[in-house]
Amino acid sequence: MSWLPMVPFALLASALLACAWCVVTSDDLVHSVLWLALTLVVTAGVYVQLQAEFIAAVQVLLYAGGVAVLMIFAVLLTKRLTGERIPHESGNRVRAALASLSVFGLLTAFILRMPASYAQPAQRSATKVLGERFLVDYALPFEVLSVLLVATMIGAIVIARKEDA
Amino acid sequence: MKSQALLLLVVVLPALCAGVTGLIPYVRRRGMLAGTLSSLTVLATLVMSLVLLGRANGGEKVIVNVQWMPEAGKTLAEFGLRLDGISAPMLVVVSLVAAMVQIYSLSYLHEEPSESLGRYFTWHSLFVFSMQALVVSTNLMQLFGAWELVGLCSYLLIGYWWAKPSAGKAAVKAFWVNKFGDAAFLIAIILFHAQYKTWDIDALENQVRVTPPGALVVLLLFMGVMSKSAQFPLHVWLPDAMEGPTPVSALLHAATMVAAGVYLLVRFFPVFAANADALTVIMYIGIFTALFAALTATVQTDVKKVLAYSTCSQLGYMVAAVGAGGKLAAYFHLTTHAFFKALLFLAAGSIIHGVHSNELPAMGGLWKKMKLTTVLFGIGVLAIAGIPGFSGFFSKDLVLEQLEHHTVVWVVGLLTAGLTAYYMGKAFVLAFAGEARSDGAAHAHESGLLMTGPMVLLAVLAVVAGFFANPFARLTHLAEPGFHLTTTGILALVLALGGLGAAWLFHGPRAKDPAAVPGFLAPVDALVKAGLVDRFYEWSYRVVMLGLAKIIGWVDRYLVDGVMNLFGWVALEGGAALRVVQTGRAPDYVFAVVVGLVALMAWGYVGG
Amino acid sequence: MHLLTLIVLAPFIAAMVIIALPDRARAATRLVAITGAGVSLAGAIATILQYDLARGGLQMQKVVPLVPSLGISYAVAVDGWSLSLLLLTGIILFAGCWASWTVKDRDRDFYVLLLVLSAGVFGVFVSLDMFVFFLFYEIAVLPMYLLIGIWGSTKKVEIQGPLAPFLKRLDIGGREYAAMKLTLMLLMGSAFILVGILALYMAGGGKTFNMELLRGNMVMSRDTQLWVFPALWVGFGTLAGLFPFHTWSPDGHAAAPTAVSMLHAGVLMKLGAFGVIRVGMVMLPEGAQAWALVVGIVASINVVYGAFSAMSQKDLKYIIAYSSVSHMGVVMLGAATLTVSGWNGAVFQMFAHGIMTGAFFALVGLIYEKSHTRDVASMGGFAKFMPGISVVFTLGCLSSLGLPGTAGFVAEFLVFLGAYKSAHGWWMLPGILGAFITAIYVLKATRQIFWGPFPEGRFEHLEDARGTEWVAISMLAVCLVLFGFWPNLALTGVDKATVEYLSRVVGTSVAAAGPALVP
Amino acid sequence: MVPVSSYMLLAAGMFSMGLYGVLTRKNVLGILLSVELMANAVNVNLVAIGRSLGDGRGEAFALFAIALTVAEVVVGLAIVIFLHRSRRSIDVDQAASMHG
Repeated sequence: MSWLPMVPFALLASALLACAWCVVTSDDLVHSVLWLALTLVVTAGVYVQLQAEFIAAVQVLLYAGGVAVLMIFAVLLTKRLTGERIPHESGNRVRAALASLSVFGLLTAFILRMPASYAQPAQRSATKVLGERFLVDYALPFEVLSVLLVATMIGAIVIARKEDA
Repeated sequence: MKSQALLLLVVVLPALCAGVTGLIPYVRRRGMLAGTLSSLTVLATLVMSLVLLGRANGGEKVIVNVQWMPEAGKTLAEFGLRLDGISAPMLVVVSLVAAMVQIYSLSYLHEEPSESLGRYFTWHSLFVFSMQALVVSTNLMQLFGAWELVGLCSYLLIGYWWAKPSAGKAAVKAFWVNKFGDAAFLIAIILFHAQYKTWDIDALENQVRVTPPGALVVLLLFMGVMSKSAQFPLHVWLPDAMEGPTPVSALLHAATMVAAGVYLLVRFFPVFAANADALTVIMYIGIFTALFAALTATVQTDVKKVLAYSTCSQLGYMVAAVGAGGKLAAYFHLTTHAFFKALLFLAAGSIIHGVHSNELPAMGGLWKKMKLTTVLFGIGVLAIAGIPGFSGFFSKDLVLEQLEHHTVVWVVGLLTAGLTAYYMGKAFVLAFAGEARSDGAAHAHESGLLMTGPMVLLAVLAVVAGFFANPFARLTHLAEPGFHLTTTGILALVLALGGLGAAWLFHGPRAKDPAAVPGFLAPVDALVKAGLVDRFYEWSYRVVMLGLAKIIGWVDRYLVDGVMNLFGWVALEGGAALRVVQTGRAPDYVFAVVVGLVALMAWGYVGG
Repeated sequence: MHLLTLIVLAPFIAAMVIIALPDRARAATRLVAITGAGVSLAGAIATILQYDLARGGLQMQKVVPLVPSLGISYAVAVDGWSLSLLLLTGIILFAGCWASWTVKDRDRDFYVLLLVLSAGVFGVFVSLDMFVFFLFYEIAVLPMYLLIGIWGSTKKVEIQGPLAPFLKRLDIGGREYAAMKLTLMLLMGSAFILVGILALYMAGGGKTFNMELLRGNMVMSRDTQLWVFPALWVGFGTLAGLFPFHTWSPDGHAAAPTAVSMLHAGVLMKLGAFGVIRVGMVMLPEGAQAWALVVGIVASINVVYGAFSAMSQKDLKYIIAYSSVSHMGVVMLGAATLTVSGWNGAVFQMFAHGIMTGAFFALVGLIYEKSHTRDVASMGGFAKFMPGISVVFTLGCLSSLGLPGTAGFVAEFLVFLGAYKSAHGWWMLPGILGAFITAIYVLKATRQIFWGPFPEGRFEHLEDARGTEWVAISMLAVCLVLFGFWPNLALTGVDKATVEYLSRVVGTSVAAAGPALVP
Repeated sequence: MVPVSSYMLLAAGMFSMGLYGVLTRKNVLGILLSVELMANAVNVNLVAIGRSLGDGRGEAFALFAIALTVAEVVVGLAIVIFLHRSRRSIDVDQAASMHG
């Protein structure tokens, strides 16, 4: 019954791709952002299936929650200010389709040439392993990352701040 | 004190003095202080040199060497001190004349600004250092180093009055000509090392006996001598060098520096003697220079120019003597010449100081105003003319005797002796006899004690030095002179008297126009005025060197660099053509990236 | 702290400190820069004192792996050559910091770039790892673009000649042009170098970039060496002013500000020559031997051609720049001889010429600052108001024409001696001819500038060097004389390294037979 | 079991769609959304391969990537706001000042 585990995956995957498609084609930016949020949530589902629960949680909380909300804000803010909707540029569609299709084709070719491998069943809690990784091997990058995030926040504030404020 | 230490002090003390007078502003700005310091130093050097001369006379020989440059862990070049019979007399000559000249300068240049005087004495000390380092050299390499340094001092001192364009030109010309000769010298040094692996005097002497050097090497070495000792055709810088202050001409361009070439010939005589052909060439060049310079001197009107060409001519004698194998004669003549020529220059300086002019036709009747100077100059003239009893008689006779075996050279030598007496007599008569021919001459005055004192000492030496021929020969181990009156001596004496007589006849008070060039010398006058040698150098500098420079400069700017710039132009134009591709829109750039990515992936897929 | 690392880092740290300084801290900026340079100079001297001359070879080695999988490591050490070159860089950097005292606009940025550049130079001289070597090399070369482009001077050149219609657009003589030309040509050189270095790396099996380790396991056929060597020669040679790729040098040096010219002509050009010998010749013995004739001929052209070009110039900076091209030719000539004297001379010439040309550019900067002209023909009688400058300038000229008693003589003499003893003895002649032509043009220039009557009224406020201006030029002048009379200070170490490296190139030991002289 | 290659195919698809979006969107925000999509695809890859290796390295990297993406979004949005304020538009075609 080797095909049985494929079923939930196939469902998730098709949902994911459909959402992604809507993200890039939706006319209304607000819709796009919502579709993106959905995409991210479905991706979290994929992570769960991969037994990477911690990442799934982060994905939902940080990404789908934080980022999507931020995006919505931005979209609404700019829309309110300009009051116009920027249309797609249709002239580039063929070119874009060709480019992305050829990238996809080549990636697929590479992937299919790979030897088959499977996700290993979790012997220990994947989250525990992850924690060890972070606090032992990657302690320094982890700390650097936090510095980076602070810098990003300060930078963002500086950039977006009103000149006279 | 030990001889090594003394020897070191003789060399180093003047250098230290130069450092003090040159680098300490307090001393440099007080010219008289610097001059006193410098004179005292060189007097100390003189005393030490005399002590060393005494020790060398007692048979002491000192050789010390330290490494100067390494090669492959061994010594390539050395710096050393050498005291023997050859270097000791030269040490004394150099420090003696230098001391006299420096003391003389204190008075002669007392009107100069203090600052410049500090510079003057610094260069003087530097010169004494370089010259002593040259004299005590243990090897060819060190000798070359010091050789170029004395050339530098000559350049600096000729250019002492740098604001005068003619002085600047003369200084630079002296340096260029010397550098030309030194380039040949340098090649010779390299060839010597390639052949013998050594530059040491003793080692070279031993080796050339086994394998004599080629004529080319010896003549290249001789070219260095030619430029330094003003041998034809590299003599052109010496007359111009008279642009420097007169004491400088006395020390550098008469007594010591120009004699360095002859010193080299004597010092390395075995090397030159090892190639007979080269030696013959050297003799002919020497005697030609002697005649040529003497002839030129006969038509000069500038007293310093007369003396300069006379120096040239006397150096020609010395070189010819070496060429004929008479190294002792050359060296002895060098010594006596140093005394009487320095004396002549200093006396000439005294005249110039009194008259404020170099021109002989503007003088006359100075006997009444400057009696002491007249006597001193007269002693110099008699010495250089070779009148018995004066030092020049002995040394010149030795030289001429050496030439006896080469008839033509001998005849030319005798002729030159007559000419020498003539032009020196002419200069003497024009300056001192008759009536004053200008205001300057009418208001001339005798010089002070600081100037006459050194001259008197030199005059004494110019008289008595000749009697030391035999001790000199014993000291230097060159050869026994066996002095005796020969046919050559009598002939030379007759010619000299004839020359003096002719001078009195044509230029004495009785002559119609004392300053005019007598008829038989008219062709010489015309040739000298044409200045062919100088014009040749002028041509080779202006046309050949500057022309080549211009061509190469043009080629570099417009062809070599032009091609480089053409690439730049192509890039600019090409860039302008490609500019349309750059739309500035982010999606276009992303697309370009994707195209590249796809291409890379495709290549990776096919290749991998 | 490891001494060599300290030398490399000191200027870099100084640069970082200067960045952190407030904008108007003029004195502090200079103080920090001079301290940084001083630490490096002191470090260089300390290195010389610590180096065991009797033992020779590579000493004070330190290896820190950076990318072990590619064999890249921070590997530094000194040998007898790098001792002198470190000292040279230290002296020139220190003098250059003093000579830049009067830089006015954006002086902080200027000092930062200058110091970073110097850190790169120090790095090159001590690096054993070719990757790091190349990295430092680029660090040393690239800031030049900004230094010339921002602080340089512009002097338009009239364009004539066959290519004029094409060249009109290029703004020849402008500082942007000079900066661009210099950078592009040197980068072209870098491309060649990179190819050469990668070829060496691959020949060593791709295991290490360390030159000492590579020597043991490198297998490169003669045919490969025959094309790798010219790549390195042209690549490094471009920086050393190799004909016909020297044309960046006159324009670049003329446009660059004083301290930059000093560092560039004084030190950076030596990087090129050092690279040719240390990487090109020592790593590729067969290539070096096969190409020696060509290298020597091109070097001979450099010497004579550079000298004649210098003679034809009217702008003082161009004269000095072309004389650098000529003198670097002497270095390459010495390298091509493949003899002990020649190599000793080449390395010593790097040192001597570095000091000399550093002094020259410092002096030219001073003269220009006071007289506002670089046109030699319009000058005259300057000795009246600048006696000190005129003496040091003359001293530089004397070293340039190879007068004994100055460092220039020792170097040129050794090269000429080596040239005669090499397989092609006639190489000596262009060398000596070059020295003679040098005598002609430097003395002509000296006479024109300093001697003769002073043109009254044309120059106002002409004055001698004062205060801080003295530091740079007097330091360099002392070095010129000191190393001229006592060349063994540097030459003993140089000789030691030469014997070792040259033995590798010629395949047999070149050390003299018999007991070695204890220095 | 689901083979890793399936996840990678899924990621490839998502990535290509994101790319399509980047190339077609005129709106800066739209481009940002598409870039997010691409980043997400990369994360899927990281986690999937990380799981197949089983030592937690892939997941760690994915987490880093997420954090970095967040930072990127923040800065990107700030730029959008700034752009909008200074030019009154967020049309990339009007932000073509890179054109020399």
